Amino acid sequence: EETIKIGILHSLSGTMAISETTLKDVMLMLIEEQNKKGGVLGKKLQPVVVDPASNWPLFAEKARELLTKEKVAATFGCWTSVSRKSVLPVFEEANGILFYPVQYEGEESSKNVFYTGAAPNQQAIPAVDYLMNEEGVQRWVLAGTDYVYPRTTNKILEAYLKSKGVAQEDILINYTPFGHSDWQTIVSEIKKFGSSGKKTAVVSTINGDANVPFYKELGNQGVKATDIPVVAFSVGEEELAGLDTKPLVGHLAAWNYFMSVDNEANKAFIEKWQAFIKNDKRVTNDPMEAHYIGFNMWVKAVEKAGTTEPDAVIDALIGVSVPNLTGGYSTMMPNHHITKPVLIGEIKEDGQFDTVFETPGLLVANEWSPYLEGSKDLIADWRKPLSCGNFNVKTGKCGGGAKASQ
Amino acid sequence: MSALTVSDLDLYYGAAQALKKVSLTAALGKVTCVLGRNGVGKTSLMRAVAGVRPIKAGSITLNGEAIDRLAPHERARRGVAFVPQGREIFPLLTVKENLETGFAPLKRKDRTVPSEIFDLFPVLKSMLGRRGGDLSGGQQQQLAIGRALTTRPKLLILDEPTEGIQPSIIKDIGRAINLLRSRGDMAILLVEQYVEFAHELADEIAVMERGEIVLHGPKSEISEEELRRRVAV
Amino acid sequence: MDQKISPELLYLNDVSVVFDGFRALNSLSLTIGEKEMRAIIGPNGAGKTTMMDVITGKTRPTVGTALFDGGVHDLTKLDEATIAGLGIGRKFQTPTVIENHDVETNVELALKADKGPFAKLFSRRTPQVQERIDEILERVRLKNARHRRAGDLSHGQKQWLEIGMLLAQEPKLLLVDEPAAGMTDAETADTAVLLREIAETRSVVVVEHDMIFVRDLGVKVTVLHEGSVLAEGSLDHVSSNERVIEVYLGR
Amino acid sequence: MTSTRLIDFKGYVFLAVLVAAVVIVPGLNLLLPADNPFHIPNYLVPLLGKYLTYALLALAVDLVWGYCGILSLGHGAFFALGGYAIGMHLMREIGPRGVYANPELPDFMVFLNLKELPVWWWGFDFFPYAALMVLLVPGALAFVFGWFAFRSRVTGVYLSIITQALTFALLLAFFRNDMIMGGNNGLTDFKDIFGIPLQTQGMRASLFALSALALGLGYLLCRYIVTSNFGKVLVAVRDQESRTRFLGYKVENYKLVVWVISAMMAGVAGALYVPQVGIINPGEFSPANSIEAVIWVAVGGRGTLVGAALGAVLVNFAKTWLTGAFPELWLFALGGLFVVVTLFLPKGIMGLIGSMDSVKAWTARRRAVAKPAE
Amino acid sequence: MTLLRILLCLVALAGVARAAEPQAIFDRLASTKYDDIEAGVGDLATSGLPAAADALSAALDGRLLVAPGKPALFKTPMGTTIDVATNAPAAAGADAGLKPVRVNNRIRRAVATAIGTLTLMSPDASARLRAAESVFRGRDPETLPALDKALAAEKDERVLAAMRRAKAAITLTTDAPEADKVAAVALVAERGDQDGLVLLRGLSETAPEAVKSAAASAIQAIETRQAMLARVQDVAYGVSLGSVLLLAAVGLAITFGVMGVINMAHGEMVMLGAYTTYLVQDLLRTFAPGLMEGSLAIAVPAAFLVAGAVGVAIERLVIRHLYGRPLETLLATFGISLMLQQAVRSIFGPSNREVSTPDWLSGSLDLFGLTLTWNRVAIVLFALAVFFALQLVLKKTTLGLQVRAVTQNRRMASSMGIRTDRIDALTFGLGSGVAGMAGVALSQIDNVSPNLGQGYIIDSFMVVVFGGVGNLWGTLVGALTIGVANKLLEPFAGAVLGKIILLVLIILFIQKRPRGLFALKGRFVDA
Ligand SMILES: Nc1ncnc2c1ncn2[C@@H]1O[C@H](COP(=O)(O)OP(=O)(O)OP(=O)(O)O)[C@@H](O)[C@H]1O
Ligand SMILES: Nc1ncnc2c1ncn2[C@@H]1O[C@H](COP(=O)(O)OP(=O)(O)OP(=O)(O)O)[C@@H](O)[C@H]1O
Ligand SMILES: NC(N)=O
Ligand SMILES: [Mg+2]
Ligand SMILES: [Mg+2]
Repeated sequence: EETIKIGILHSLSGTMAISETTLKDVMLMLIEEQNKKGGVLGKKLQPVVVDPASNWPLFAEKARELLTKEKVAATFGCWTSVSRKSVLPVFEEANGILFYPVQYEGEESSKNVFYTGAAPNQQAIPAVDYLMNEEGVQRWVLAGTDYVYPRTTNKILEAYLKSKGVAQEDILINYTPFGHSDWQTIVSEIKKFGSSGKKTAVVSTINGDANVPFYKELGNQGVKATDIPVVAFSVGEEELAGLDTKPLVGHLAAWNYFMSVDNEANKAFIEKWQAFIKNDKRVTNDPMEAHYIGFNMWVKAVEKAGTTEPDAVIDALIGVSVPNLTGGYSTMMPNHHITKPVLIGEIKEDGQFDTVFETPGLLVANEWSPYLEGSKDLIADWRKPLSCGNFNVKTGKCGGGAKASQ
Repeated sequence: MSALTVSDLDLYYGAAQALKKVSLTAALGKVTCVLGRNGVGKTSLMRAVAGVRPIKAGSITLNGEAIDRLAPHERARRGVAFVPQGREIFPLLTVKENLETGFAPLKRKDRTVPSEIFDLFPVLKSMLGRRGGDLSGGQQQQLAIGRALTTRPKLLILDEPTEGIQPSIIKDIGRAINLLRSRGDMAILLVEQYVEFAHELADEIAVMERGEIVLHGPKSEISEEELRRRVAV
Repeated sequence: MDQKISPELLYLNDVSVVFDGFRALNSLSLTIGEKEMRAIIGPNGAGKTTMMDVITGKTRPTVGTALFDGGVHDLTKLDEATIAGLGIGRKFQTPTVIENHDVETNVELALKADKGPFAKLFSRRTPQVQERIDEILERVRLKNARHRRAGDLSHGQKQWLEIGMLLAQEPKLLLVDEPAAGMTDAETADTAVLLREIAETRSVVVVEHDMIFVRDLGVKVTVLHEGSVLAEGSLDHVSSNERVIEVYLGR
Repeated sequence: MTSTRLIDFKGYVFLAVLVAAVVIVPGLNLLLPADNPFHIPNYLVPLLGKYLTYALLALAVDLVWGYCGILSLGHGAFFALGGYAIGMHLMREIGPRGVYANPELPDFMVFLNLKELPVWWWGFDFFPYAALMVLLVPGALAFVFGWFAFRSRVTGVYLSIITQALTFALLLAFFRNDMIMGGNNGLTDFKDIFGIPLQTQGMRASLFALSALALGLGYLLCRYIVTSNFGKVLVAVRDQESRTRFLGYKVENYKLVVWVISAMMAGVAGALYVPQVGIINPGEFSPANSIEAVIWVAVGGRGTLVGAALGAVLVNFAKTWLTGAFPELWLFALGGLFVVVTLFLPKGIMGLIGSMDSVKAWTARRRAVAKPAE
Repeated sequence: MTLLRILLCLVALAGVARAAEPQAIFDRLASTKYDDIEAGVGDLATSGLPAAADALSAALDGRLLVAPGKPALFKTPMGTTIDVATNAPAAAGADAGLKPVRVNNRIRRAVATAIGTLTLMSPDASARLRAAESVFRGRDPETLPALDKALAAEKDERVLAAMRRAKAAITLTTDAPEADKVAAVALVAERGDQDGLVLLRGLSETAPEAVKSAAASAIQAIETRQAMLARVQDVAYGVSLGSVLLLAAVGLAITFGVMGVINMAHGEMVMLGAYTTYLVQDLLRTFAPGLMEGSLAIAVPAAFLVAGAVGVAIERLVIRHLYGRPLETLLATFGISLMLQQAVRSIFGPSNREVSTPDWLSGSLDLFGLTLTWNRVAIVLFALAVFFALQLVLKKTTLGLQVRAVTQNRRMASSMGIRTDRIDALTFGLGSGVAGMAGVALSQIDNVSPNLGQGYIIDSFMVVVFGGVGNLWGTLVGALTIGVANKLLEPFAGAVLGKIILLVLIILFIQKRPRGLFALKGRFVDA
């Protein structure tokens, strides 16, 4: 019996396994479910799981294996930006399809990648707006892990805050290494910075393992959300599940999905997930939703194209609209990013988020940030005849050889 | 009555045979002295008896009990004490601690360092707090003997105990061995190169050549002359 | 310091070594002339080995001078390899050989030659070298053991190997710490012969506790005690010294 | 004891296998049609090439560890530096084809708002300069580090740990965007070298062949070193460092020479690795990577050269295969392999090849352990 | 849904005309706009309704239920439903269609201030103190009458002082006479802490000169004090970090430092300890929730036993075959480490497990303005206790002597009658067990995940080696030195650069002392 292979490229071991294993499971669930519905184009889907082990070159190797040896029709994978950067040339060379489910720094648009996570404007900027408007925040700590995603996001935020009239001395930027575990100094610095008399908030792009000790330290040093709220972009339900959330009530996160969102689609999704994973305590989170959306988009596009042939599917994906789990529809835009609502939630005692703000409509991703010098003139549009991921509207040229259609 | 009986011992280092059908006895209250040129297998024999080197064939019994299957610490518990060639002091333990390692096979109430050790080797007393590894060669040798005596052995194995020791203390060691022998509760197995010393102390003499015992008997039957001839180059 | 300020080969003056308050050497002064052989005796712990440590650069004296080759070289400022390069060879009290090399290679490594890394990188064993090795192995009676791993030798064999290595170095000054330990009486006598031969062309310092051996050497004897010289002279002379009998020889 | 001939039997077999690989792998890949059962699929060529560069790194580690007793837990640093040197060249080769289409600056610099190329990037557009840097940068770092460490007589675990500290410090430093070395993402999205796209099969085959050649030459160099008199001194240093000094050898100089050579070999390995995997990032500096390299050597057999190379290939092949075939269980398998090798193959895989008695040796040892302590 | 929104907006708009009618207040509270809700909270506080205080605190926990046009109800913690307007139990089913009042941080702050005002007269002195504190933070002039009343009635000195400062804080926001304000500045400055600073720094530009200059000098004084405290605080942080390092490393100081096993699985022993803590808490939660506060006291011995048992098993199965081949222990333990990680991942899943902090370890201790969190203090004490206990075992017991003898010369030790295999197993078990105990402590400040151990292994080796292998004191001093140095560097260089500098310093230091801080000296060292 002929099957269609789907690659799942998420770390099951190493430092990223904490986050990525869940995504592998959610993909298995989605595929199983689709197969129950009869598969796609009358063929069953067959997941091909590999473990790139949180090792970036290994991601490239495994991607190549999936594409050329397993000949998968589409791949769902990666979490960190560096892993995506590592596999990008492979997907472009082999003309594969990658669905990338995590919020990232933008500044990229590839013909072969579909970005179902948030671009900075779909997460960071609305969060800052909320704090400014709702909480009257005037002073900002931008704390992040020292790598590209936080650095970029903070750069965009810095430019944005300044455009809103925030003075340089009211912005404190702080970077820490991956896996940083001793937060005493930084938390006390934050407290000090917050004692200027102006309302202060922390915008956290701290990633991965470092979050748990960071929040534990916040709780212990008594930094309350009512005094100095922390809004995070990489802390979701999954991360909170490993934390005692009592002292953290009121701190915030900005995402495009919360498990607590109240609607039928989400309820069904959660039920299915907990049944699939055989644990009624397991939570759902934003990147899971991103894969849910991405997978459904792919299914729809394949059905529209009538084939899994990459070029046809890539073309067919643009404009595909599927329900998201927050009660609306997300659409794949010509820049290969999707439209998303932005939700701001406060941490509750049970480890869930209480949505305190939601953008009225869906936002389209700015893959090229208007706040950055080099990229403000670029746009991505993969529809013919432009077919370009980095079209410069000033010069009227499509930059970057491999990025342009070949 | 022999405390130690070794019979038909074979011992190998890899493919090389170091002991060939070696048999030997050592009796309580007697000094059994093993002589032989360099590399003939004296040390190998002592190691086999102490248990630090596995044997290929043969048997070793101590007071009638087979000990050749036992680990060295179990032999120590049965009264075997070993003063190895090269001293093997615990370098980072102090002199006192080195001596106290000999407590392991003893009952709690017996766990004291016999004062005769300090009578014999007064230098040890003055250096109790110094680390064993810092001692001079001769001091280490004295410590090694003292350490063995701490275990109150029934069989004392001395592999070239006079090596590197100053003449006056060699004499003391000779006197000590005489004293231990005269108590009659200990068998002493002594490897010596120093013929004069050996002949003076020994009750029984065994001479080795290329892994074999070629001469074995009471001292009275072996003259110092013959001995010298046997171990000459 | 080009000028030889002293005719002596080795010149130790007022050398003290203190370990955590313990004086292992105490204002020791000693000189060894060219082609002189000297026997050094003394109680265990007198400082004989420590003295060799000072001469070979293993231990830095707390105070004192140690000069070599008529005062040209200040041994207290040089490292072990340089001192060895100057021509001071040493046999250790407990035999130390390169366990994982075979007997031949041990001798080869000791041979007098340019010992810089680049010289060694571009050299291999030549027939002349092989000849020299054979010669030495012959002398120390290890020819049959030439391909054995040095670590597998018996204690006495290692002693001989070390002596062989010392010969190979062709040093100006040989420091020999207890060469007879663990040797049979006959071998001990043979060692004495060997050392006397060597002393015809070089200087030798021998430490031993075997009085018969020391007598065989027939040279001037220095008695160390508690880190300094207690007596000096012929063996008969020193062995009649009451203090020497008391602290060392015994009655 | 190592045999003293420059190339012994194992060496001939090893070199023959390499030569065969150079002919067969590109040949079967390029000449046979894809549906031929003997066709070597495209993805395999860079993969095998990668193994060979790891093998070269393993040789470098074995040279210092196996023969001189320097357990380096930081050789990944030299590997990564070699990789960065070539990566910088490849970045410059991209020219105006970057996403921001800046003819002068690589994308990440545009993004960091740089206006001109930092000084330390100068010259990397010129291949011979980059190639020189592949040797010089790791070599110079090794020289400076070794100069101080060996002169101060830092040995054993102390040396191991400071090599680890070195690579860890470099890891953190390269993470920083302020280094202008691409930060956490590193250097990637390479296009071509000498104007030939990296992605063509011909290029891949050439890189593979070049890796095999480098490995062969690296092997011969190591053999030359260890069979020379220099090599004998190294072993003496490894086993009895202090004794060796008393024989008149300036141990620190020996260590320094072999250390620098080894670092340069690692640099070359890194330089060949980068174009084949397509990315170099600070992760290569992570201490775990360096430890892994040591593990390959141990698995293959320390102090055997061929074994080190074999270990690198086998462990990485196992990793490739297991992460695909048993994504959830492969750590058990790999971890188990390491334990089994140490217990049953004390001299690594080469020990097994060297003497088939190792099972006997094992039982003998077990008995020795069970009974008298040895 | 949109219809509902429009409706709600209309209701909210209607409520703008400020009415103290209870229903109008409830309608405001039922709004979706935080502005309205905040106003509603203020109104409720001043409404004089007897249930106001209870209703407000219920709002914080989502127990205050409202709907436009309906009477507001709140649930007591016992579960009975009370009508806010009447403060009497509500009819059954009255809560149908009601929803909890929406709260965010802003509302929480408003509620806290409001409750503060309402509890200023509470009979409980500590409640009044808290109330004064929240009035201080809220600085709402509308609370002034209530505050004045409370001040008049207050007897307790501490509460009185707090209330005076609260009043001063409010005074500074009003247009009170200059002299009053200057006096107020002095009162606020009394606090000497960051809250005081917040207030003084926040004084508006338009404040009279005299007030401004008084504030400026008060700020100056507080800042000087704070700067000094900051250095002390850095050292305290350093000691705390150092103790974490010490705990992580001390087990390794045994398995590696004393036994010479290059134990790459050490981190996994720490991890096992952390997971044991999780399991203990999980079991207690289901079977004996009453003991939760004591969970750590149970976890410490449990972790010791679990990790120790695993250590003994590893030693018996693997390590014992490797004595005399120290380098190969690296390979074997690396393999074991991979397997243990994967085993834990398979059993407990890859994500973090929640380990809760008992109340007695939460929060912080304020020592002359120095903030020391309780769990950090506890870790410092725990680390020292573990250290000295170990020191005692190794130095004062036969076991300790035998361990050292065995590791220095295994064969000779056996000849002396020491049961080397037992000692080996016990020692490795001891080192592993201690690592397990470290895991209990680390579970309080770090992730409990399969990767936990990996985060500490490099630092642990660094500490042991830096301190000098084989010397426990070295490990202690090494850990504290690295910790303090790290924390002194961090404020200047940042966490990343600080760490780089520290690593370079360690490399340089080893050049000076090639055998670590507490080097073994003596002739045997390289004999
Ligand atoms: N560990 C070993 N491995 C291999 N061969 C060994 C080992 N130890 C000793 N031998 C060899 O076994 C033989 C006997 O050695 P042994 O040490 O028993 O001699 P010995 O009589 O004690 O000599 P000596 O008087 O020199 O101490 C020698 O040929 C020696 O080289
Ligand atoms: N590093 C050290 N620390 C403390 N004491 C030491 C150290 N090195 C040597 N000693 C002491 O210095 C003294 C001299 O030792 P040395 O080895 O020089 O004696 P020796 O004359 O060679 O004795 P032997 O005849 O026994 O070999 C001894 O008492 C020894 O314990
Ligand atoms: N893209 C991220 N979160 O690394
Ligand atoms: Mg012997
Ligand atoms: Mg001596």
